[in-house]
Amino acid sequence: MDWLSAVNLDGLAAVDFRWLGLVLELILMPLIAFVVGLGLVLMLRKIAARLQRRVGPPLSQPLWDIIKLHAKETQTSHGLIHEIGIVMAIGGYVAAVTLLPVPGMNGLAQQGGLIALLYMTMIPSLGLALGVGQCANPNGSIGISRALTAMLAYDVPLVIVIFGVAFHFGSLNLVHMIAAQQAGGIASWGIVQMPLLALAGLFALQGMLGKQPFEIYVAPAEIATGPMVEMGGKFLGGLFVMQCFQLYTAGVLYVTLFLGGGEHWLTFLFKVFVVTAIPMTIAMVFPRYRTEDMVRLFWKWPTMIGLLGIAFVMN
Amino acid sequence: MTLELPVDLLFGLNLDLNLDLTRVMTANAIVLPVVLPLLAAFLMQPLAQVSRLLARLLGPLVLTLGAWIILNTWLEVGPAPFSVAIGGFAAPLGIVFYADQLALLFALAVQVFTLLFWPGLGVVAKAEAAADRQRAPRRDALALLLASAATGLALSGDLFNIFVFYELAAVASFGLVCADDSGRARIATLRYLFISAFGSVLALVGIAILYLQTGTLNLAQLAQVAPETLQGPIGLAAFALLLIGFGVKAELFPLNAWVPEVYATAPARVSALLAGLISKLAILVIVRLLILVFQQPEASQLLLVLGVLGVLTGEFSAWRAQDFPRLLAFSSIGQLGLVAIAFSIDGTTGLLAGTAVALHHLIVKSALFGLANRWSGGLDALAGAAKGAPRAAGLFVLFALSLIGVPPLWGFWIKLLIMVGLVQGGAPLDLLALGAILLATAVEAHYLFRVALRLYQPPVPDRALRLAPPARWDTGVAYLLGACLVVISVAITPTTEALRVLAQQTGDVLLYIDTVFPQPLADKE
Amino acid sequence: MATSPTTVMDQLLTGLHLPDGLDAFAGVIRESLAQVTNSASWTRYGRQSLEWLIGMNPVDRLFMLSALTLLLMLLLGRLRSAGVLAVLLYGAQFAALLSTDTLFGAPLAAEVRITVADQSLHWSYDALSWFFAMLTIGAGFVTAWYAAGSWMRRYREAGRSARAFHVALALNCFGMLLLIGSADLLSLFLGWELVSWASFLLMALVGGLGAQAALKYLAYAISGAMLILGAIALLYSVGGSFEYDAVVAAIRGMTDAQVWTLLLLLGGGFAVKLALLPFHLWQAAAYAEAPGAGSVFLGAISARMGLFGIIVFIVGMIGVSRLMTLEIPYTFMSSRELIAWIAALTIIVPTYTALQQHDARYLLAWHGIGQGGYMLLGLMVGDAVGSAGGLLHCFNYAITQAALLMAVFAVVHRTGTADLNQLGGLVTRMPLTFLVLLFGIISLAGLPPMAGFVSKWMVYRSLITEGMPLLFVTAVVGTLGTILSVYKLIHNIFLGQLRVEHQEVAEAPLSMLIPMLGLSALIFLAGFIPGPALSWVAQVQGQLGLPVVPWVLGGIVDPRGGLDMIWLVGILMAGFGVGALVFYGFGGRSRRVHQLDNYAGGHFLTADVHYQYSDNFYAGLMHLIGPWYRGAFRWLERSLAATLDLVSFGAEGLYRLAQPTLLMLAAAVAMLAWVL
Amino acid sequence: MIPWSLETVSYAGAIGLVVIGGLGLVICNHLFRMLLALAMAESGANLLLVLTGFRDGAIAPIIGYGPAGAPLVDPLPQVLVLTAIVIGVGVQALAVAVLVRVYRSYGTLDMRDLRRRMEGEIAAAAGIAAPGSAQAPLGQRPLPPVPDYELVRRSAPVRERGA
Repeated sequence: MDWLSAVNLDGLAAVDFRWLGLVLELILMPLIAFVVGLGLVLMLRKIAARLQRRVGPPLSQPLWDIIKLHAKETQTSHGLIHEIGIVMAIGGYVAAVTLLPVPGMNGLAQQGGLIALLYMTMIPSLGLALGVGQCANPNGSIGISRALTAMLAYDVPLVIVIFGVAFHFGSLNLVHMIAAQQAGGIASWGIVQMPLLALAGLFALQGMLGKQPFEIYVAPAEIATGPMVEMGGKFLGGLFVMQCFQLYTAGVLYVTLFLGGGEHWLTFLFKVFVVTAIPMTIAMVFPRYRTEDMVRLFWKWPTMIGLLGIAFVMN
Repeated sequence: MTLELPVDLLFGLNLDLNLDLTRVMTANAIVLPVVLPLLAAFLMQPLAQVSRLLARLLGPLVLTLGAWIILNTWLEVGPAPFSVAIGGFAAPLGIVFYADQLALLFALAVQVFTLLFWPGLGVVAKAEAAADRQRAPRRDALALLLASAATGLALSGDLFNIFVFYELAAVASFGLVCADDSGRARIATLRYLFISAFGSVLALVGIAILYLQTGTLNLAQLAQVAPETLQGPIGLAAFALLLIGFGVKAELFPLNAWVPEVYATAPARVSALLAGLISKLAILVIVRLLILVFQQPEASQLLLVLGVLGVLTGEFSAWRAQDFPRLLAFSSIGQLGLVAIAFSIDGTTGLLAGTAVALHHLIVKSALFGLANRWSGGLDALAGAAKGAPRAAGLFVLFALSLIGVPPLWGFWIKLLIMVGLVQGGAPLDLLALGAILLATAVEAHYLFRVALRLYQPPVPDRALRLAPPARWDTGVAYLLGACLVVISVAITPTTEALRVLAQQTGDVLLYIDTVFPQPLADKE
Repeated sequence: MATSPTTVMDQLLTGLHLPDGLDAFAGVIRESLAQVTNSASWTRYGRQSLEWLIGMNPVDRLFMLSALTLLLMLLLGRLRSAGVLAVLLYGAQFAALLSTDTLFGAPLAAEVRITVADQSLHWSYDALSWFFAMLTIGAGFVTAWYAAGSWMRRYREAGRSARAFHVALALNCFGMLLLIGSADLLSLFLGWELVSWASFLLMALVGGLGAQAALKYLAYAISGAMLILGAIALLYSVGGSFEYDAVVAAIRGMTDAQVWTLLLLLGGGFAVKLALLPFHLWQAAAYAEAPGAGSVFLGAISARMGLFGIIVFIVGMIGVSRLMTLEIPYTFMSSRELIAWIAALTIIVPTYTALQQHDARYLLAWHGIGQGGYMLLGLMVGDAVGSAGGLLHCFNYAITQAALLMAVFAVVHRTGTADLNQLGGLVTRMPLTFLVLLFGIISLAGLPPMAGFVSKWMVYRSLITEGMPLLFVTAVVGTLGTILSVYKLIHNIFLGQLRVEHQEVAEAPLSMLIPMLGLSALIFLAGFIPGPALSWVAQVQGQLGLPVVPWVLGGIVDPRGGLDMIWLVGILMAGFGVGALVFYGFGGRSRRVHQLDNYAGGHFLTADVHYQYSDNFYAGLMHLIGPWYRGAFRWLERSLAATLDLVSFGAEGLYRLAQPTLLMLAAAVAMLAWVL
Repeated sequence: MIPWSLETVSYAGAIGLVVIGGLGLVICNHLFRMLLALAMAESGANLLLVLTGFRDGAIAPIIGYGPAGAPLVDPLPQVLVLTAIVIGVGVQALAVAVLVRVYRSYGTLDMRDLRRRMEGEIAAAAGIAAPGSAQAPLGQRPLPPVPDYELVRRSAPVRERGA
């Protein structure tokens, strides 16, 4: 065929020597993300507990939760799509975390980029939605309808932030962004250069995680009226795993965009935990938002702040 | 062998023909298609007393003969124009017939189309009521009269003669419209008559002004003296009055209030003749005047404005029409507006485009009225008509496509010609006309295909089509004309070339003068 | 005797310059006719005509095959095997297209040309034509296949004419091939009208609402065609010729005002077909109400002809750089931004209209309108990646929309309804159809790893690098709306509760499944390895004079952030592997339960309870944005129609005057006053 | 004798007749009055036509009438006007004939009334509802029905597998 002869093989050749390292990354990064994610979950639960004057769970509680759910005897499946949905939910985030550059491992991140990452994070939502839909429970479907509406809400400021950042750094490549920030010290960090966008990004992050006060679509407290209504056993366990990856993704993404990424693992993890902890702490004291109110909020303040931020970036 | 034919006709048309039958092929025979139908028209009543069959056959025979004579003359004499002085009196004193290709083409069209839409043809005799049988000779006589007058309009080279033929055609058409004795047709006829007669009065005033200014009514002589005598506003006023007079039959905008009423009440074939044929001949007269006598740009502008108004009002009104004949009537107004616009374009382009669009409309609209004979109800009643008559419905679609101007049909090339002509004109008025044509085309497509879709809809049970008697003949004629259209669309290049030659000949004023006065007029004076 | 009809034909066809090969063919025919009694000559005749077919100009061959398809469908369309024949013929057309080699080779002019009144109509194929012809014939091919079996049987049994359908489809293909091969303004208009009327035919085939929608389409289409005709007249008046060379020269010499006029005329005309705002109202109903397979064809490719026109004239001849210099008075916008914003609004408004639809066909048709906006937006950005994304989206969208509509009509074929409130749970009954729809919606929403992601990524990417934040946000918000509404689509049809009346529904018939599955595979492949499609797009860009996208097999190489879909899909698949490992590798075995074994707040569910959340699916969102649906465009349309009605009423009133001579006298007075 | 006065007055009178006739056509509603107005306008036109041949002090152009060499009026307009008069009379006679029959059928000669009746008859013949009964507004149906050919035939076996 003609097009075969015209195919440019340079791109492949460049990758050729590093494929082994990349495969290693592919295996290592989800593992690291999972462990860090477990830590983040633990931290959030601790914070919430302390704010509510409780002791909070022990160190290994998040892991035990997952193991317990997987080990349950009653595993109710509503069909193949129900299961595939969970697989997609986990898989999408696994793919997303491998696209995030961490200290020492950024080969795979070179292949992706900011937009690819953004859309990767939508795949778990779709997977979850499919899985819940298959359950034939209207409560679940209503939850999905709310979740997708919420996605519409927080993605607007998020894409504004993404535009601003990508335009500021002149690249979609996360590795380039980190390199640019680290080269100039703290003064060149995204949060210093683009404080408004960083603020909007924080909002978006909060919505994206589905944590207080925007957790109504997940409805963890009243499980019967949310998307989780038919999720039991390892279906829920899978979602717990997903949550670990989700927190990790959100934290690392924010660190990468605004806090100069990780010079080495210590500062990197510190930044990630701080980024995740601070908004969580603040948000915990707010009452819960209804979905419509959430949409209204996100389309108003973070969007405005974000647009203002873009205006400064593009001046 | 010599045949003496002293014909003393009613309206001051004194003919004393010395016909040498051995020379019947020559140019002089061209008067026969005018004279013979006239003669036959007057013979009709007495003949019907003798033999009804003969009377029925007389009209078609005469028209066939006329068509043959014209065709023969055309082939024998060739492309060059020629003129015939009636009764041997040379112009400018006598009456002349001027036959160039345009005139011959339309004279031929008159014979052919009158034959195709002959009132008595293809009507099942049994279905014909006794009263109808009584009326048949009268109706045939009127149709022959119409044919004769229309042929005369095409050929005549004298303004007053044209006026007489025009009036003759008017009278014949009045009679034909109310030939089938319905009350509504009579009312429509009366209204038509008032418009037409008042138009004639104005035309007569125009003729008087012309005569006052120039002292002649011979077109060739007028063409010679027009540049000196008819330049001012007086000349334009004469043209305006003549335009109003002849514009009545040409369905130009403010003079066409009769059109929807008459076509909705008259028999479909009469509508076909009036809309297809007579309107074209009236336009032909206006064009002759425009070329030969009134060469001021203002005159063309006048025609252009009327054309634009006609296109817009006609197509918009058709959009609201609720019955098929009236839809066709309004559409016909719009199309004639297009003809007027085309003829108002300068030079050969305009004549070419005008002739083409006139011929196109002649073919298409006549055929559509032929179909209306079958579908003469309201548009709603047409639902499902395609089931009973799939081919007729297909023909309707074909004609509609060509009217709209969809390539590769003939209608498209014509519209393109007009548009190119208008763009090359480039004046604001031209561009306005262009916009009007485009707008009107969009409207036209909408209403025509609203009808087409209705034809192909499943029939509505309680509004089933009240079937008219199966009009085989009319459908056959529509087939024939549809085939014509397709052939022309395929052979578009030769057709356009032929029409271009024709248009060049028509636009040549000197040729006209030289043909009518073989020696320069200066010698005579 | 024998020569006279020939000479007549020769005279008739003097304008038609036939290619040299055709004379040879005529000779063959004559010879064969002479030897028709000799049966041995038949094989020779067949061989010779085959030789002639192989030897002729490739573009002519393509046209001839397309015309042959039309002819054969006209003659044989009634036969049961006509569908199979059609598939073969479209396949032959595809082969003929590949043999033209105008994508990587030089442009090739057809030898067929028609001369009318000194104007020559001719055709020529280049990379752009190849690209669109590939889409057209491909769409025709899969549509014909889809319609060939069970679908057509049902269609026939309802008393519809199979021949009319086949002819309409073939005519559409033929018209499009002529249009995209046009090499001058006249052949362009010829093709344009042919396409318009052919799609009208396809829409109006079934009557009823389809016919109403078709009539509305016609009103829009003819208005658009008239705008184009006006533009052609303008170009002719400036350039004095209908040839493209002269047109290009003419445009170069035009004043800004003239270019603006041209832009409005051409843009308006093509926008109607592409269904850009505010000319979009006709499309959804017209496409959705067409007979199933026809809807697939129309949805996949028909509207792209408008984009083709915009590419040829506005992108190719006027050029984006010229557009940037055309300022709109009293604003900061240039005409390029104006068009880009129209494209962006075309993304947003129809997509969110789709969100409100309750009929799967309408939902997809509205999305079809919205997706057109992405293509135009990419082209208007005008850099290498953006324009490539716009062009690539034509391809990706075509396969996506075809697959989606096929899946929906397969459901309609089996269940008899496309009403999203009457379906549900079909995934257990029609799993393959579900798969096709799933692939389709992922691609339509622009999520990895399907084809739609690549082209949309490119458009976003160019919007970022060119610094167009608001357009970017608009485009992404459109995508989000797409995700919302396609989830509703798949949820309401395939997920949730299976209704009692659909318990026995079977999988779609094989004749419909094969093209569906083939397209799904193509959707995935085009996402996994976008290289081939990008190579076509790069050729098109080169030919149009646009910057060429730096493509590789897996996507795009760019120092400022490229895209390598092979890696991305690999990572995603690895992620799914990990997910499957986590889910299936650990813990207890899951047990399938009946769909009614479900949490219902303490109630017992029975089969007669409708326990499906489908109506007003995004109630919360609609609570918020519902009031924004004001139907402003419908209002605009209706007020235009009302204005037209009023004007017509006035015009008709002139013919309804009681005094017949009043206007006449008035005209006489007016004329004399003007004259004197 | 003032030469312009006679001619001018005559011309003005002729044109005035045409104008009066035209106005009469427009103003009158009675068909017979309209006919009279038409006749008046025609007389005006004829008068105008014959006036074009007028020459001051000339005599009738008859051979052997009057002194030889005396100026003759132009004979052509006189011929023409004869023709025009004949045509006019013919048209008017036809009009009267139709008018009488219209009166017999409808019992009125009022133009507006007759026009209304004509419209009514045309509409009735074509089966159109009287104007004014507006077409039903285009209702927004919630869902367009699926066309019949897409519908499942209940009689057919459902689990068919088509190739």
